[in-house]
Amino acid sequence: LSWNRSCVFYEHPHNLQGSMRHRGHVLGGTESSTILCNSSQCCFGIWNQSHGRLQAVMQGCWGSDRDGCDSPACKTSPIHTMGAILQRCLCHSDLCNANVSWLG
Amino acid sequence: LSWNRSCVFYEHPHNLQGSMRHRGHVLGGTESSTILCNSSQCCFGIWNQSHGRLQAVMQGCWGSDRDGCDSPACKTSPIHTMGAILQRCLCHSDLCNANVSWLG
Amino acid sequence: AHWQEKRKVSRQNRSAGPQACCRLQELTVDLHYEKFIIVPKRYIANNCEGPCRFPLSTRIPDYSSHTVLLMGMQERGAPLRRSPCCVPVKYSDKEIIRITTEGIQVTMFPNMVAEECGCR
Amino acid sequence: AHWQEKRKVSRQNRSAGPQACCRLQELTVDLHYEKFIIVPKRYIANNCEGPCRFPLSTRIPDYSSHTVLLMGMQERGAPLRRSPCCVPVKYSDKEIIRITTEGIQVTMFPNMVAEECGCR
Repeated sequence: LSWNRSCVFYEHPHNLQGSMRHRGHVLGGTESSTILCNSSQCCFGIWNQSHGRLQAVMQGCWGSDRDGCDSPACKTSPIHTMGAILQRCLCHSDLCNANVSWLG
Repeated sequence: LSWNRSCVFYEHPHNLQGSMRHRGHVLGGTESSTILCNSSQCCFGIWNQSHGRLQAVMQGCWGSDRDGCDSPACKTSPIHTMGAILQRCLCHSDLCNANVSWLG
Repeated sequence: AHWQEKRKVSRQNRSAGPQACCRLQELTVDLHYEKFIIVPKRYIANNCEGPCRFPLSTRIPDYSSHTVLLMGMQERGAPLRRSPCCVPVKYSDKEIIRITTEGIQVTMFPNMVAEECGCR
Repeated sequence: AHWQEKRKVSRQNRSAGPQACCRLQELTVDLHYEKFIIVPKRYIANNCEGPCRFPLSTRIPDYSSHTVLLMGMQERGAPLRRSPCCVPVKYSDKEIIRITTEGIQVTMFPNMVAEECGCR
């Protein structure tokens, strides 16, 4: 498209305070959107891992290229916190945060 | 009089920028005034020493008790600067800055 | 208050002696060497002294997230080329009388007295 | 610019090597240990490093009269219990995503990145 990075944009409707919408321009519909980043070339994704299944929590543009966004693909690392397993990644190719390429 | 320290107040009409007037309440006439201190119990005096004679430059209330105002009498120390000898003291008794008690 | 601060329970830390944490201490500065200052000859400038130790939240009123994270790194054995330091974070001004080429001047010098300390 | 700053002419000082004066340096902080932070896992926090040396006016953009006077004392042999220190004097905030008891939260954490250094 253009020089702006495009990422998948999704924000879970429950248990979420604040938004990452301001990190780009959101295109697309109600179910699944795309966001054109305005602050970096970096996408992020957060999934909830439960009973072997992944559920998207947040996906969008990250605000910086310098926070360890080295991988073009979404390779997640887990964080065990508050009784949940969250899988998160930063990645730097278009729509790289659509799915988890490699589960950590 | 009151609990406020009284000091001699004088400011040489030439070559002086700014004033120490705000450090108390000035009483008295045009030639020689008294100032009742509002910030401390400390008086100061500055004299120009030239050919064995002392000429008052500034006299008034000092703004703090803690800058070495230990002596009740005005014992000066000289400062040789810019081709002049200036004698200055801090002292903490009423009108102690009227004259130099001890020339340094 | 977000950050996890390891509590180092140490008898040394609890003493009020030389191991007391980052805080304001009195210090007199001699102004004789600044030949343009007529009054005063010395003044109480203060200094901030003492180690920056966890938990900062109960000991030091002023510190940043940055400081806490640096100290965490250090505690986990990562070497820092510059450790957090106890420094003035707030100063007050001082009125002085000085001599200039135009004569005598009453001046307010900014940032002369340390008033509050913090770990940075 | 009021203060008299002794110029220490030293070949060491003029080299750009490890003796370079107080300045900003890159430093990455690992956020793994802060278990409530989901994104990012690390970030560039920076640190201020290097000695505070005369003349400050030509080397360090941020310093106070207080700092200059302390350094003058030290130079004249008066021992200071705490020497002037190269510290951040300006920070910037960082947006992070964290987990709280209410769920996921996008938060701006203040004072996360050191942006400017000074001698205090």
